[in-house]
Amino acid sequence: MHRVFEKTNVALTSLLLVAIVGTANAGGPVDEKLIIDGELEMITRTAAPEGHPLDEVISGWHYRTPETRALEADSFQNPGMLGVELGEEYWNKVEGTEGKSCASCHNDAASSMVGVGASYPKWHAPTSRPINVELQINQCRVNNMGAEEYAFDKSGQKPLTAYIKHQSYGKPVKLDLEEGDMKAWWEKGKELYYKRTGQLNLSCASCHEKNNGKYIRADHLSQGNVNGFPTYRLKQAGLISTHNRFRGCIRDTRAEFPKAFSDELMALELYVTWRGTGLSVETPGVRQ
Amino acid sequence: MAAKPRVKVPKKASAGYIITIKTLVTHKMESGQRKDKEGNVIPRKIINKFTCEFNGNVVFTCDIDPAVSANPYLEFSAKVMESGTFKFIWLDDDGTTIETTKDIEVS
Amino acid sequence: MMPNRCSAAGLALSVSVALAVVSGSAMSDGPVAPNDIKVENLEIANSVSGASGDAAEGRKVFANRKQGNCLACHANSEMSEQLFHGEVGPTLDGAGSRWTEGQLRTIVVNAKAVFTENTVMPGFYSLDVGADVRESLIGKTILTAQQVEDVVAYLTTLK
Amino acid sequence: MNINRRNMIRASVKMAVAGTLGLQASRVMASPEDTAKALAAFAGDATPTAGTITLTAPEIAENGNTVPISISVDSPMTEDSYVESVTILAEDNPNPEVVTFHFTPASGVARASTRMRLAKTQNVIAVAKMNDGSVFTDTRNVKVTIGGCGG
Repeated sequence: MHRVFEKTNVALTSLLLVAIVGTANAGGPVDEKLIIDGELEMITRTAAPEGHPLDEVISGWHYRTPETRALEADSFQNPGMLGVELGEEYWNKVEGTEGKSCASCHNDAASSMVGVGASYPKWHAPTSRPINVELQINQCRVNNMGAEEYAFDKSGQKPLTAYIKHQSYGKPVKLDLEEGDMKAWWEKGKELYYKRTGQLNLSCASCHEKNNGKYIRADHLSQGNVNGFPTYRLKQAGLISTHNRFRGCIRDTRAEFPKAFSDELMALELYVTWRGTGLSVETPGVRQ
Repeated sequence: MAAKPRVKVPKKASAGYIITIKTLVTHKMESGQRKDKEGNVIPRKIINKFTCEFNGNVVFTCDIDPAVSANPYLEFSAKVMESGTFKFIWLDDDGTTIETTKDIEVS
Repeated sequence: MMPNRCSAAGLALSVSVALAVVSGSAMSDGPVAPNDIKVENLEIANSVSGASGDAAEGRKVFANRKQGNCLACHANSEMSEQLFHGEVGPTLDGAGSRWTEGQLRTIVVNAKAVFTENTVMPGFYSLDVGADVRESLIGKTILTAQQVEDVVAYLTTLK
Repeated sequence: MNINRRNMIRASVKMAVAGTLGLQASRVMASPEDTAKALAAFAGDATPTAGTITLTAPEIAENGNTVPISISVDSPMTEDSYVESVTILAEDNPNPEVVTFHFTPASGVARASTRMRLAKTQNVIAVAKMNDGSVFTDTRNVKVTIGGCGG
């Protein structure tokens, strides 16, 4: 808007039009850098990997308002950090028949978990499918701790996932598609990304590939990358998991949505994470 | 399990310097205006007061209404003349408090 | 099977409106089912509800986020009292001059018939929808036939 | 008398609004009485004047559940001259009261930030009360966004 008022030579009619339309004028991502606490520079724009439909991969941070961007740039003000700190308590919490916590085997997450958040979903040979950090935690809980699985989005699942991913803060996302059947799952995820669903007949690509950078009402469409998840959403005032967000989007097309951790959503997570290859892990990101 | 309050105070400062203090606590700040699935009003439960003391003297307080966001964030300043301890107290509607302290070395 | 999307009262209203309005687009006995609609030269010539549209009602449907939600994607200067107009689709300023009534009707009913399969614009009176439609919405259209006519009547006023 | 005072306060708030927002001040306030009451409860008999206090709020709040705001008041913050309190009011929320900051000379400067809820696009009003009883105000209009998907 400010830019508009500076251009005094703009014809009055177009000036009025822009004023009426409000924010929906300046499309595209902002040209700024995300430097956490003035120290840690995040990779928020990078060349797309081979086979990617877009030239450049851009973090959702670039599509948010100055105030929301500032919340993420200050690690103290970032309210998602409350979740990360809670996650550290779960990391150290002894549970299950074996009398162990995560820390009992993995010690200090600051060294043992570096890179984990940047490389999941990973191929999991015992179950012959890709698993994400949430499912890896559950594997550990059942097989090594003698504890029960966390139910989707319940108990320590979101904070502990955020805590583990946060140990890769700033590290670029890089998946290994060579292991197992990862490529077949990638293909399946891609198919789902372009599948139009619901009464509104929209796919992920309808908004996040074809129209990213544009406003849908007041909502500035991003590329839909997941490098900041679990992310703090101002709307819910809490951490939101990747699968919760997927389900929310699919629901908004007025479709039935798949179960969390189903084959469909695991394939989609694998594919969408790959689309964000090279972006820094921002967990916990801050979004609208 | 709940996260501990987050408080940011510089560890050291020169006498007479004005420092910035940031605080963030986990709290739903249930406004008393929302309804549950059955249509019943969810009772109000918020942090209604915050106090910051330094060496026993009040520096800054605030009265908080339900319009303050969940996980309340407060940022304010203090002029430090001597070394000592900041004490922070959040008062919940149910009478419980969240408390924490931070030391500062002033030279 | 024709989806029953018009309540008896709504149908009665449509008919009475049809009777009251003597002139206007060709009248029929009631709404045309989505699958029975004929598009010729990008136009749907006749009212899909069998009645004329009400531009004032159409303006409400256009803005309503649970109905047309047209502002989500389209800017519209005529609706300047509403904040935040989307930009996924083109501005609708002058839409009533750029398109005929029959073309506007086709675009609202099923934009794919005008803009190809690739358009992201939903078909507001079409059963050619996406996969896995929410169970409660199967066989239902986003707008009723009369709402389509009302929106079309409103769009024709955007000169 | 009481009514006159409220009218005066309302008029001065509107003037302050007009000062910062120009034409937008003419829009109808949804709960001017409640806001005036809250303001009177805070300011007492004093008439708020524009200036001295600065309210910083986003032009567009990406989500009404979490809107960052800051206030800053020009004051030496000495024992003789300091800001006692600053209250924040949101005139189109269910209740106008948001938060009241209480300062002391030990605050050093009268500055504070928090995050607030806004039910919809509206004016946010900040009012400062000095230790000599004078009262200052500032207003910002914050547009609260509307999401794209109707669901």
